Amino acid sequence: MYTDLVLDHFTNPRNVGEIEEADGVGEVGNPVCGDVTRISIAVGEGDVITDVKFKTFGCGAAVATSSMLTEMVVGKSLREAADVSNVAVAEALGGLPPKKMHCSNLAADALQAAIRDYLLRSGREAEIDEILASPPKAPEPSSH
Amino acid sequence: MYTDLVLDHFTNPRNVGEIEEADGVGEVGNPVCGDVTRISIAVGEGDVITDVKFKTFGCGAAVATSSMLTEMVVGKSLREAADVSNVAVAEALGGLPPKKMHCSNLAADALQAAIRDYLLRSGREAEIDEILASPPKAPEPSSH
Amino acid sequence: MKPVYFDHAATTPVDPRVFEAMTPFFCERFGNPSEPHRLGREARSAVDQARARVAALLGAGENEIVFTAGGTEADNLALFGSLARLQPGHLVVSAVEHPAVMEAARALNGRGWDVDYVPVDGDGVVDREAYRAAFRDDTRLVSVMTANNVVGTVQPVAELARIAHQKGALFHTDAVQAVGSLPVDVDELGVDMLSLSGHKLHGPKGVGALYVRRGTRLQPLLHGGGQERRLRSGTENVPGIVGLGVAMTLACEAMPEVRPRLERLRDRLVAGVLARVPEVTLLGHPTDRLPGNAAFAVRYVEGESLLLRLDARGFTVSSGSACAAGSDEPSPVVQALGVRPEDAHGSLRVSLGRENTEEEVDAFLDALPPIVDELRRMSPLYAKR
Amino acid sequence: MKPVYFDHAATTPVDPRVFEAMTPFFCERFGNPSEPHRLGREARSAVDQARARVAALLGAGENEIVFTAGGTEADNLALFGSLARLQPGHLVVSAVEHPAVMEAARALNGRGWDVDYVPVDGDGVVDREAYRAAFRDDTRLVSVMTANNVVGTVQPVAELARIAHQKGALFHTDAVQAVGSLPVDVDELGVDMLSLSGHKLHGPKGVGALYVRRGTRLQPLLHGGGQERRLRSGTENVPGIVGLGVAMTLACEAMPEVRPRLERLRDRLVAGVLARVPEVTLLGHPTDRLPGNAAFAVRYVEGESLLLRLDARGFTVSSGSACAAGSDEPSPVVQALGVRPEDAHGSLRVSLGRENTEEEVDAFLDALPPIVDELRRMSPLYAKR
Ligand SMILES: Cc1ncc(COP(=O)(O)O)c(C=O)c1O
Ligand SMILES: Cc1ncc(COP(=O)(O)O)c(C=O)c1O
Repeated sequence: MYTDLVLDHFTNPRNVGEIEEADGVGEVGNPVCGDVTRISIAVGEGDVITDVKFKTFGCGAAVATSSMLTEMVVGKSLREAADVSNVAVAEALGGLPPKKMHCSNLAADALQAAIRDYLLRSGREAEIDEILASPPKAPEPSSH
Repeated sequence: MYTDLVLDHFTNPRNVGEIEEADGVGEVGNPVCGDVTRISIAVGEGDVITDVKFKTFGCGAAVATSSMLTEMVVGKSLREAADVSNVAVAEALGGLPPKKMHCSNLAADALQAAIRDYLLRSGREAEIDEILASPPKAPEPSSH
Repeated sequence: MKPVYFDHAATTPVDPRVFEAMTPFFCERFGNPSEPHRLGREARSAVDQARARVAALLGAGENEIVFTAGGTEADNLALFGSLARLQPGHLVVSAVEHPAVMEAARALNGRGWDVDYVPVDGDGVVDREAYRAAFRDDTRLVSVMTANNVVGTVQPVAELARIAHQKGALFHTDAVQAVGSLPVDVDELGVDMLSLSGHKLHGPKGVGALYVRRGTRLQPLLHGGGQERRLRSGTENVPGIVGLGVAMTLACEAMPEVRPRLERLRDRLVAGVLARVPEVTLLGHPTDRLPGNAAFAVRYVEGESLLLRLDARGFTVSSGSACAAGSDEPSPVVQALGVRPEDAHGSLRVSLGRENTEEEVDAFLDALPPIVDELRRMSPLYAKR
Repeated sequence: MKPVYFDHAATTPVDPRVFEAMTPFFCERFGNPSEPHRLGREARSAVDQARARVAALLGAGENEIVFTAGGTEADNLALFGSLARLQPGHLVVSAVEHPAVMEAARALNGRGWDVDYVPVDGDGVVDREAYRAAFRDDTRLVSVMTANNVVGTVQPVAELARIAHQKGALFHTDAVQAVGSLPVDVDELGVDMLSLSGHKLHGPKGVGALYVRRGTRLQPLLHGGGQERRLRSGTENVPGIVGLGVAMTLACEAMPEVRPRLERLRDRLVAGVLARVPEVTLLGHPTDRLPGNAAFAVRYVEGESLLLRLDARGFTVSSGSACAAGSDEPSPVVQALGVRPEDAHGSLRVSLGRENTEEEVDAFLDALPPIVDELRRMSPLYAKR
C-alpha cells in the first residue's frame, strides 16, 4: 500500500494551516467525493513562493501529497512551482497505490488555483496562460 | 468410509475359494462393471448349507459383503439362507458408504443363484419360487 | 502499550487452540479425503467431524452443510446456485448487503434477473413495508444478512424469512458477522440457506460454509471431482475445515460469557466517544446490534486518515468495510442509513473481540479526541462549518 | 517399517519449512490485506511477495497471477471466466482431462457450448491429427493438461497451444500435476491461462492459482469485495497463499536434484513391477511422463482391493484419481488409452515424492507380488482366463 515516505508525510504533515493575509488561495475537490485541499501562498520578490500552507480533508494519500507538494515548491518561482505536476509529487513520495492516484491530483491542482488567484488579485490575468501553461491538466474551477 | 468390521472382513476374508464338487454354484456381476462374485455351496441333510465358499473380483465392499454373507448362512437351511438380504449383510457389517451400497448387492444375489442352481440340478424346479420367494429383489441371471 | 486490535469485523486472529487442532493436518495427517486408504479415511473423518460440529451448532443436519473457501463463496453459491436452473425472474436483497451478495446480485442482474434493493431505516433495519411491497409473482429468492458488517445492525431475519416463504420465495441470509457472536439456529430463523466464514470467528481465512436446507436444489459453482455431495468440487481444505469446526465450537461455548462482556465494553466505548468527541453520531441500531460493533460518523474528518492516525498510535480500527476496490467511495451501507456522503466519508468502525479489555477501551477513549481534533484543524471543511 | 507414502499425485504432505513460513499468519500477522492499517499492510505485502514468487517461477508478470482456493477453482475460472462474455460456440478439451476441466466443460455444454473431446493414443498423448481436425471457426478455447494425474503422460503443450493460436482460440492448460515437478514457463508453453494447486507440491490444501496472460479478458466466478484485481473476491487466504509461494519456491529450487532422482526411482519401480508380476502393463508414456508417476493395469484384480491390501501392509497408493464420486467406475483416463474396462478396473497408481527412498521402492517390490497373487486367487476371473 503506502510507502514509508507517504506514511511519514501523512503522520507528520509539513506546512499545515492557512497563511493569514495570503497572497493567493486555491481550493479544489468536493466533500461529497471525500477530498478537499486548500492551499495558500505568500509570494515575494521575483515571483518566488516564500511560504505555502495547506489544509486537507481526505485520505492518507491526499494529506501526504499536499504535504510533499508544499515542501517541493517553497522557494520556487511561480513558473517553476506551476511546473510541479501531480505525477511528480507522487513520484517524490516513492509512488502511490493505483487506486489512490486520483487523490494525488488535488495538491498540485490546488496550488495552481492559488497561483491563478494571486495573478488575478494582482491584475496579471494576461500572464495566467503563460505561467500555468506547462502542466497538461487544466486546474479545476476553484473557490475561496 | 469403511467400518472396522468391513476392513476386517476385507483384510481377512472368511471362506474364500471354491468347493470342489459343489452342490450349487452361482455367479453374478460383470467384469466390465468391476465386480463379479461366485459362490459355491454344499447342501446336507434337511436342506442345510454345510459349506459355502466365495470368489470375488471387486472393491473392498464387494469382498467384505461376500465374506460376511458366507459366515451368516453356513448352517442355515436353504429357505433361511435365501432370506438373508443384501441389506441385512450390509447391516451386519455396520453399514457401508452410500456409494458402495450397489457392491453389496452381489453377495446375496450370488448365493440365491447358487441355491437356484442346486434346486435345478436336483430336479426341484417346482420349489424354486417358494424357497427364493422372500427376498424382494429377483436374482440376476446367473451362469457358471 | 502493545497494539490494540479493534478490527474484529474485518478479520480475527486464529485462536491458538484452533491452530493447535489444525496443525497435525498439514504435515502428518495430510491425506486426501477422497482416497480410501488409511490416511485418506483419517482426513475424511476429520472433515466429517467438523461438519457434524458446524451442523449441530446451527441446529442443522450434517448433510445440510457445504464447506466452501469462505463467506464470499458461500454467498455466491447461494445466489447463483439456487437460481441457476431457473428462468430469470426477480430477486430481492437489502440495500446494506455485503459486496459478496451485492455484486452477485448485480451479476445476476446482468444475466436478466430483476433485482430490488430494499431500503433500510436510519438504524439500518430493513423497512418492512418496502420489503413486503417488493415481492412479485416471480420473486424466487430473498437475501438479507443476519447482521451488518459495517454498522452492526441485526435484522429481523425470522420475520423476513416467514414473509418470503408466504410469497413463495427462498430465503438466504449472510450470517458471516453473526455466527459465533450471536446465537444462530437455522430453524428458529427459518432460512433456506445461510453463509458463514471461518476468519470472522477466530478460525482460519479461506474456509466457510453454506447451510442448505434439505430439499433446496442447488447447482454447483465449482465443477470437478464431486466433493461436498457434488455441490463444491475441489480437494477439501482439511486443516481449514477442522479449524472452522473447532473455532465455531469455541465461539459458541464462550458466547454466554463473551457476549454480555462485549456488550458492556461496546456500550462503554460508545458512551465515551459520544461524550468526548463533538459532532459524532452512532451508526446502526442503538441496541439491536452485534455485541462488539461500535460504528460512528465523525464529521469533518476523512475515515482513512482517522484510521491511519489511530493505527500510528497503536489502535487498529477500520473506516468501514474492508474490500479491495473502490474503498475511497463513502460506504454505501452508511449512505443507505441516510447519512450525507460528506459525513459518510468520516465513518469509523471499532469492532471488539473476546480478547479486548476495559483498559484498552479506556486508552482508546483517551487517544481519540486529540486525533480527531488534529485532523479537524487540518480540514478546510471544519473552519467553514 | 513406517508407512510408505506413494500417493503424491493425490496430495502431498506440507513441507515443514512451508508450514513454518505459514505459521505466523494464523495467530499473529493475521490482518486482512484489504485494510490500510499496519496489520493489513503486512498481510498485503506477504500476499504480494507470494505473488511475485509464483509469477517469477512461471516466467509470468505479477499481475498475471490470480490466487484461488485450489486447482479446481483455477480450472473452473479459466473455462467459465474466459467464455462468460461470449455467445456459445465451440470448446476443445482432451479426453484425459481432470474432472475439474471435464465437468466444467460438461456444464458449459449444458449452457449451449459444443464440446469436442480429443482422443489420445495408447500412451495417453493427444492425437495431433484429431486435434487439428477438431477446430471450427467458432472454437474459442482449448484446454489440454500439461501432465496427466492418472497415468502421468506429459502433453506437447507448446505445440498444441501454437496450433490453437493459429486457429484463433485461447489456450488453457491444467498444470496442477506438472508445476513443482517439471519446469513450467508460460512463455515457453505459450499458453494464455495455466492452473496450479498448492497441495500437489508440498504446499497447503485449499489454495491454488490461475495464470492469466495480460490482455486475456476474464469474468470472475466469485463476486464481492473485488480482491485479486476483481477476478476473485473473498478475503485472501493469507497463510495459504504464503505457503503456496514458499512451496513453489522450494519445489523449483530442488527440481534439478529431485527430478532425476525420482525418475531413477520410478524406473526402478516400473522395471521391478513388470518383472515380478505377470499380466501387468505400464500405463502412460514410457518416457514422457511425470518423474514420480508409475501407473499400471493389473489384470484380474480390482483396484480398490489392491490399494486396501497394500495400505494394510503399509504402502499408501491409489487406484487412479481421487475424486469423491463415481470412484467405482473404471478410470475414464485409463479407458481413453484403449485399455478394456475390465482391465481398467485394476489400475494402480504409485506416485513418488521427494521424500521417498530406494529402500521404500524395494520394499514395495517385495510386498506387491504376493498381494496380487492372493487377490487373483480370490478372483473368479483369474481361474477362467
Ligand atoms: C457480512 C459479510 N459477508 C461476507 C463476507 C465475506 O467473507 P469472506 O471474507 O470469508 O469471503 C464478509 C467479510 O468479509 C462479511 O462481513
Ligand atoms: C490434474 C489436476 N487438475 C486439477 C486438480 C484439482 O486441484 P484441487 O484438488 O486443488 O482442487 C487435480 C487434483 O486434485 C489434478 O490432479
